[in-house]
Amino acid sequence: MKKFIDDLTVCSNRKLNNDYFILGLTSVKPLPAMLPGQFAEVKVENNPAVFLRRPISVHDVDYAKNILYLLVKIVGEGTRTLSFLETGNTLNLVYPLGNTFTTEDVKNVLLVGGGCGIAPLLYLARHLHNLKIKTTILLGGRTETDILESEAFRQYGEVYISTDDGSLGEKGFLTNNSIMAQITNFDRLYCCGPLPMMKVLAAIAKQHQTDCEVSLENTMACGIGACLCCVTPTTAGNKCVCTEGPVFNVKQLQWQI
Amino acid sequence: MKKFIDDLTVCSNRKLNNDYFILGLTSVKPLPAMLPGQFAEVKVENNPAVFLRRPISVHDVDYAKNILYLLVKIVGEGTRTLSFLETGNTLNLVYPLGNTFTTEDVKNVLLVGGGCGIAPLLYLARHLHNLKIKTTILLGGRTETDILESEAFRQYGEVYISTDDGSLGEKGFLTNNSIMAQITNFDRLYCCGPLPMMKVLAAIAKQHQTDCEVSLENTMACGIGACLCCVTPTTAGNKCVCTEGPVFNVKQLQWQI
Amino acid sequence: MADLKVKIGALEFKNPVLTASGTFGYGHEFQDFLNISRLGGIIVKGTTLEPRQGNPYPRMAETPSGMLNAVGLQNKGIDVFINEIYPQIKHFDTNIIVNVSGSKLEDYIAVVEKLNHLDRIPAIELNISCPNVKQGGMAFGTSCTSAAEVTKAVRAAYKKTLIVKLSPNVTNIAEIAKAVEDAGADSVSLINTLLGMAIDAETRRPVLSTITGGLSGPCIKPIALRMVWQVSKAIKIPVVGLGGIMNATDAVEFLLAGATAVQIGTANFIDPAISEKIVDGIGEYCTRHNIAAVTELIGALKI
Amino acid sequence: MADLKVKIGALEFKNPVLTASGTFGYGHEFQDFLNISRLGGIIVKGTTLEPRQGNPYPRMAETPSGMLNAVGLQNKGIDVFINEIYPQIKHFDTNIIVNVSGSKLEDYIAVVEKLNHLDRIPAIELNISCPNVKQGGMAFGTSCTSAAEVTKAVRAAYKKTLIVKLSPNVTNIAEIAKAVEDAGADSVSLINTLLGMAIDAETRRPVLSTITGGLSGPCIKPIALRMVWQVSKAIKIPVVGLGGIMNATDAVEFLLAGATAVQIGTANFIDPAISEKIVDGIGEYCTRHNIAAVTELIGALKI
Ligand SMILES: Cc1cc2nc3c(=O)[nH]c(=O)nc-3n(C[C@H](O)[C@H](O)[C@H](O)COP(=O)(O)OP(=O)(O)OC[C@H]3O[C@@H](n4cnc5c(N)ncnc54)[C@H](O)[C@@H]3O)c2cc1C
Ligand SMILES: Cc1cc2nc3c(=O)[nH]c(=O)nc-3n(C[C@H](O)[C@H](O)[C@H](O)COP(=O)(O)OP(=O)(O)OC[C@H]3O[C@@H](n4cnc5c(N)ncnc54)[C@H](O)[C@@H]3O)c2cc1C
Ligand SMILES: Cc1cc2nc3c(=O)[nH]c(=O)nc-3n(C[C@H](O)[C@H](O)[C@H](O)COP(=O)(O)O)c2cc1C
Ligand SMILES: Cc1cc2nc3c(=O)[nH]c(=O)nc-3n(C[C@H](O)[C@H](O)[C@H](O)COP(=O)(O)O)c2cc1C
Ligand code: FES
Ligand code: FES
Repeated sequence: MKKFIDDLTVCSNRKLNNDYFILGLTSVKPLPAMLPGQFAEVKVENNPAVFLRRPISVHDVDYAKNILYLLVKIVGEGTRTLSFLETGNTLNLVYPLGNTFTTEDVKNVLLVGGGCGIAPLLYLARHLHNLKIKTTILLGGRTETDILESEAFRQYGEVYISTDDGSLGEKGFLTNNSIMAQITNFDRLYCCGPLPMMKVLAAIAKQHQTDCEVSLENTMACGIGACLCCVTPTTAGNKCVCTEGPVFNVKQLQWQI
Repeated sequence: MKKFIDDLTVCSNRKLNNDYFILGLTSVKPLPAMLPGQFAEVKVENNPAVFLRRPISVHDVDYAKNILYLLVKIVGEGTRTLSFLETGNTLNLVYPLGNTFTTEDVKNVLLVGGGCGIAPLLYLARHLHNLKIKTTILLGGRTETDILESEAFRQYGEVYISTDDGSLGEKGFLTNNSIMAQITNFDRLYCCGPLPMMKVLAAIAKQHQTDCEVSLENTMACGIGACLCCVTPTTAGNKCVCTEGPVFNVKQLQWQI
Repeated sequence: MADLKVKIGALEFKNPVLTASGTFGYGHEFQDFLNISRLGGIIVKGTTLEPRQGNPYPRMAETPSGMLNAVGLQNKGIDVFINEIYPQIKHFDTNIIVNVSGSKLEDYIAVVEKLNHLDRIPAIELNISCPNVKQGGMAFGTSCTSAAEVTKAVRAAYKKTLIVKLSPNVTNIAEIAKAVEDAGADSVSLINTLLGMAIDAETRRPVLSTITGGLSGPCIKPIALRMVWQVSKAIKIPVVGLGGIMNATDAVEFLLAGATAVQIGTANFIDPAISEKIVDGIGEYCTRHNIAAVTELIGALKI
Repeated sequence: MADLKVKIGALEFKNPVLTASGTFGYGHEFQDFLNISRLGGIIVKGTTLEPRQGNPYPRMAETPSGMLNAVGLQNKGIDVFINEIYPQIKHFDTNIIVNVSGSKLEDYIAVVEKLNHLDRIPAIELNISCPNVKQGGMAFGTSCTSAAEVTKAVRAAYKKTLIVKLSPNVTNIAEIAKAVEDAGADSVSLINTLLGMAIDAETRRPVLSTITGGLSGPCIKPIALRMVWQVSKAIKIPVVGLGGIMNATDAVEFLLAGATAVQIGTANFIDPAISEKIVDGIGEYCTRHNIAAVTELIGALKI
C-alpha cells in the first residue's frame, strides 16, 4: 500500500475524559486507503521534549466525510501536546503504516480491547460488519472511564464490559468476563491492550484452540522498517512490529503461554 | 537591585509591522523597580529550536497599570515564537538585569536609536523627562518600517528621523542627520542600535568631546554574571555585558575609534 | 543551478547527499516518500558475513534532541543481501554503498570479497565503529593499530572505493583517521554514534536491553562538526561528514568544516523525505550565495 | 522526609545537589533566586594562579538542547579569590568547593597550597579537563599518566577532600578514573564538557572566537550517564555525576547509575532557582518510592 507524508487538518478534538481524546483529521485531498490495524506516525510540534514521531492507530475512517479519527491516551509529553490541538491546526502524518488484521475464513469473532487498546478495534469492527462477519466486542479497563466508545461499538455487534472495580459492566478482569465462557464459539479473537492482558487472553485462546490475533505497541523510531528498533521475537526470528506487525497471530510470537 | 524570576501574563501583543511587535506584560504582584537600560531574560516555551533564555530590554513600564512593555524584533526562532504570544499566555522572566544609563550631571541630551535599538530608549526618555532633562531623540533605520514608536517619543522631546532610503525623515544614515550638526550642544549621547552604527556615532561624539553611552547586545547564556559568556573588552579587562553593562560609556570600551 | 557533483576517489556522486547506514533500510522503504535517484548515494544497513538477530528489545530510547539505539547489526547476512536484496535495489540510479560490519577480520574480508563482484555496488563503507555489538565493531575503531590493520587487510581484498567509518568514542579521532588513510582507505566517514545510556527513574532500570546504546541526532551535531573539522585538516583523502544533520543548513556546515559529502541518518525517521529536500536546499544555498559548484564550499570555513 | 545526606571521603553534604563550576558564579549571583544554604554544595568558577582574561568574544553558541562555551577560565586569580571573594561567600552554610585549574603542574600546586588555609573551603575540584584553554587543561585529563601525575602531586600538597574532574573526550574514561583513584583522589567528578563546534552557514565562519568549545546541557546527558555508570563500576571512591541534569528525575538517574552526588550546570542558566528545586524533587522522589535515605539510590540501577 502506498504510504504518504501529509499535513492533515484537525477538524475535531473530542475529549472523552481526562485521559482520552479523539482527534478528527481531514485533508483537501481524499484520504488514502487504510486498513484496520494500521497506524500513523504523528509529528508532535512545539514540544522540546519530543523528538521522534509517535505511532497512533487508525481508530476509524469516515470516507464519506473524508475524516480520519485517532483515539489517544495521554501518557506523556507527546500525547499531552496532541491533546491541546485545536480545530484548524495542522498535524503531519506518515501513514498508513503496518499490516492489518486478517478477516479471511471467519464467521463469528470476538474483539477484545483493554483501555486504549480499543483504538484499532473500532475500524476493525466496522470492517467486519461490512463483511457481514458476526462480531462480539469485549471491553475492559480498570474503571468506568477506561471503557471507551462502547456506543460506537454497539453499531457493529453485542458489547460486553468488564471493569476491575465493577464501576461499569462485570466486576473483575476482562479475561474473566462471562462472554469468555463462549470462547470456543469464536473463530478468532482480535485483541489489543496492555501486554499482560493480551498474554493471558492468548493463553486462554490457545487452551481452547481458538485463533488469536494481537496488536503490539513496541517503541518505534521510524515506523517504516528502516531502523529495526521495534522488533519482537517470532518463530521466524526478530520481526519489525512496524512493518510485519503491529498485528501478529500469537502462533507467530515467542510468548511463553 | 533585587532580581526576580516570575511568570508574567501577556496583556497585549501589538504588531507594529511584519518585523516588530510590543508585548505588554502584567502580574498579580506589583512589578519590581526597573531602571532604563535594564533587561529581562525571557524564557521561550514550545520551540524545540530554542534552549536558552533570550535577553530583551525593558522598553517601557507603566507602574500605574502595572504593565511592562517589551519591544521585540523578529530575527530568529526565539523572537518569532514570542511574536505568537496571545493575551492570557504566560511568559517567564528573570529580571530586572544589568545596569542603567547614567543621568547625573546632564541638562541636554540626545537619544539615538537605530532600528530595534530604540527598545531601551523609550523608558530612558520617560525617565529623563521626569528628571526635567531636555531630551532630543534621533531615530534611524533602513526604511520607514524601521522607525518605531516615534509618536511615543514625541511626548518626551523633539524627534528627528533618518532613513537610508528617505522613505521617512531625512534621507541617509542617521549619523548624517541634521541634528548631528548640533552635537556639541548635548551633554551626553545615549545610543542603542547596530554595532557599526554605534561605533560611527561614538567616533563622532569623541571627535566633539561629547560624552556617549551605548547599550551593547552580546549573546548571553545566563544574564546574571555567572557564565562569563557575554564579555566585552574594556579598559579594565573583559567585563560582562549582562552585569557591568549593557550600558557602557564608550570611554570604558576598547573600540578603535 | 549550481553543479552539485562531488568525487570520492574515482567515484562520482551526483550530489553530496547520501543516506546513513541503518537509518534508510535498503532504500526501497523510502520509495513512497522521495525519488531515490535524486540522492548522491545510499548506504545500506550494516551487513555481516552471517545473518544476525541483533539485540533484544527494547532497542531505542528517545533523548533530548536525539535517540539511543541498540539495534546491534541485525541483518540477513551478505548472501541474502546478494541474492535477495541486491536484485531489488540495483536499478536505483544512485551509488549504492554497502556498510560492511563484523567481529573478526576474516569476516570483513569474506564479505568484501563477495561484494567485489557486484556491478552496482561501487563502494563499501567499512564499519569499525559500531558501539552496539559485544565483539569487534567499535573495538577496531578505537585504536590506531587495529584500525590500520583492518583497513589494510580490507584494502587488499576490495578493489573499489573504500570508505572507513570512524568512531567518535576516542580521544583523538584525527590520529585514527590518519592511520586509516595511511592504510589505504579512499575516504573516511564520521561520526558513528556516541556511546550513551538511558535510565527509567521510575522503574530504576536501563531503558535499553543492552544498557548502553548509540546516540544520534541533532544533539551530537556540534561534536560531529568538530571531528569533521579536525579530521579534514589532518588527512588528504575526502571526508564524509554526518551526525545530526536535519536540514540543508546543517549539511552546508559540514561541507564548510571540510566534508566532501554528507550522510543523513536519524533525520530520515522524523521526515522520510528529508534527504531529497536537503539536495534541493544545498542547491538553493549555492544559488543564493552565487556558488557555481558545491565543491567550492568544501572546507571553505573562514577562520 | 528521607535522609538526603551523602559523604565524599570524610566530607558530609546535607544533600547530593551541588552546582557545577563555571555555571553558578560564586553563588551570590543566585542569592535572589534561591537559598544557597539549602544546597549540598557549590563549586565556584575555575580558579588559576594568575588572573586570566579568558578567550575573546564570542564565547557562546546555542545548540540543539545545549550550548557551546569558550569562556577559557576567565577569573581573577587565586589571590583575589582569597582576599576579595572568599570573605563575601564564606558565610554560606554549605560546602564551598574551589575548582582549581591551570596550565602547569606548579601552578596547580601553588593554588592548592593557598587553599589549604581557608577554613570554609573543605574540598577542591581539580579541573584536568577544561577544553577551552590552549595549554594544559584537558591535556592533563586525556592520558592516564598525566592524570595520575597531576593528581599525585596535588594530593601531596592538599590536605582536605580532593575531587578530580574528568574529561569525557577520551576513549576510556574508566581507565583514567582508575589512574586518578590510584594516585590518591578522594573522588572523581564527571563529565566536563565535550569538545564541539558551531558554524554560521550564512557568514561561513565559526560561531566561537576559539572555533571549538565545550558542549553542555541535556544533549550530553546520555553520554554523561553512560560514563558515570562505567566509572562507578570501575573504581571504589565516590563519583560525582553531572552533564545535562535539568530536573530531579535526571539527578535520580545519575544516582542510580552510581553517582554519590550530582552537579547542576547549564540548567542554572535556564532556571536560576533549579538547584534548590532539585533538592526538593529528590526528596519527593524518595518519599514517593518509600526510600528512607538517598544513599539507597546510589548505584541502585537494576540490571
Ligand atoms: C503501532 C502502535 C499503535 C499505537 N496506537 C495508539 C493509539 O491509537 N492511541 C494511543 O493513545 N496510543 C497508541 N500507541 C502508543 C503511543 O504510541 C504511545 O503512548 C506514545 O508514543 C507515548 O508518547 P508520549 O510522548 O505521550 O509518552 P512518552 O513520554 O514517550 O512515554 C510515556 C510513558 O509511556 C511509555 N511508552 C511510550 N511509548 C510506548 C509504547 N509505544 N509502548 C509502550 N509504552 C510506551 C514510556 O516508556 C513512558 O513510560 C501505539 C503504539 C504503537 C507502537
Ligand atoms: C541586553 C540585551 C538587550 C536586548 N534587547 C532587545 C530588545 O529589547 N528587543 C529585541 O528585539 N532584541 C533585543 N536584544 C537582542 C535579542 O536578544 C536577540 O535578537 C534574540 O536573542 C534573538 O533570538 P532569536 O531566537 O529570535 O534569534 P536566533 O535564532 O538566536 O538568532 C538569529 C540571528 O540573530 C543573531 N543574534 C542572536 N542573538 C543576538 C544578540 N544578542 N546580538 C546580536 N545578534 C544576535 C544570531 O547570530 C542569528 O544570526 C537584546 C540583546 C541583549 C543582549
Ligand atoms: C537505528 C540506527 C541504526 C544504525 N545502524 C548502523 C549500522 O548498521 N552501521 C553503521 O555504520 N552505522 C549505523 N548507525 C549509525 C548512523 O549511520 C550514523 O552514523 C549515526 O546515526 C549518526 O548520524 P545521525 O545523527 O545523522 O543519525 C545507525 C544509527 C541508528 C540511529
Ligand atoms: C559557561 C560554562 C563555564 C564553565 N566553566 C567551567 C570551569 O571553570 N571549570 C570546570 O571544571 N568546568 C566548567 N564548566 C563545565 C561545567 O562545570 C560542567 O562540567 C558541564 O557544563 C557539564 O554539565 P552541564 O551539562 O550540567 O552544564 C563550564 C561550563 C559552562 C557551560
Ligand atoms: S520503527 Fe523503525 S523498523 Fe520499526
Ligand atoms: S550572560 Fe552569563 S555572564 Fe553575562
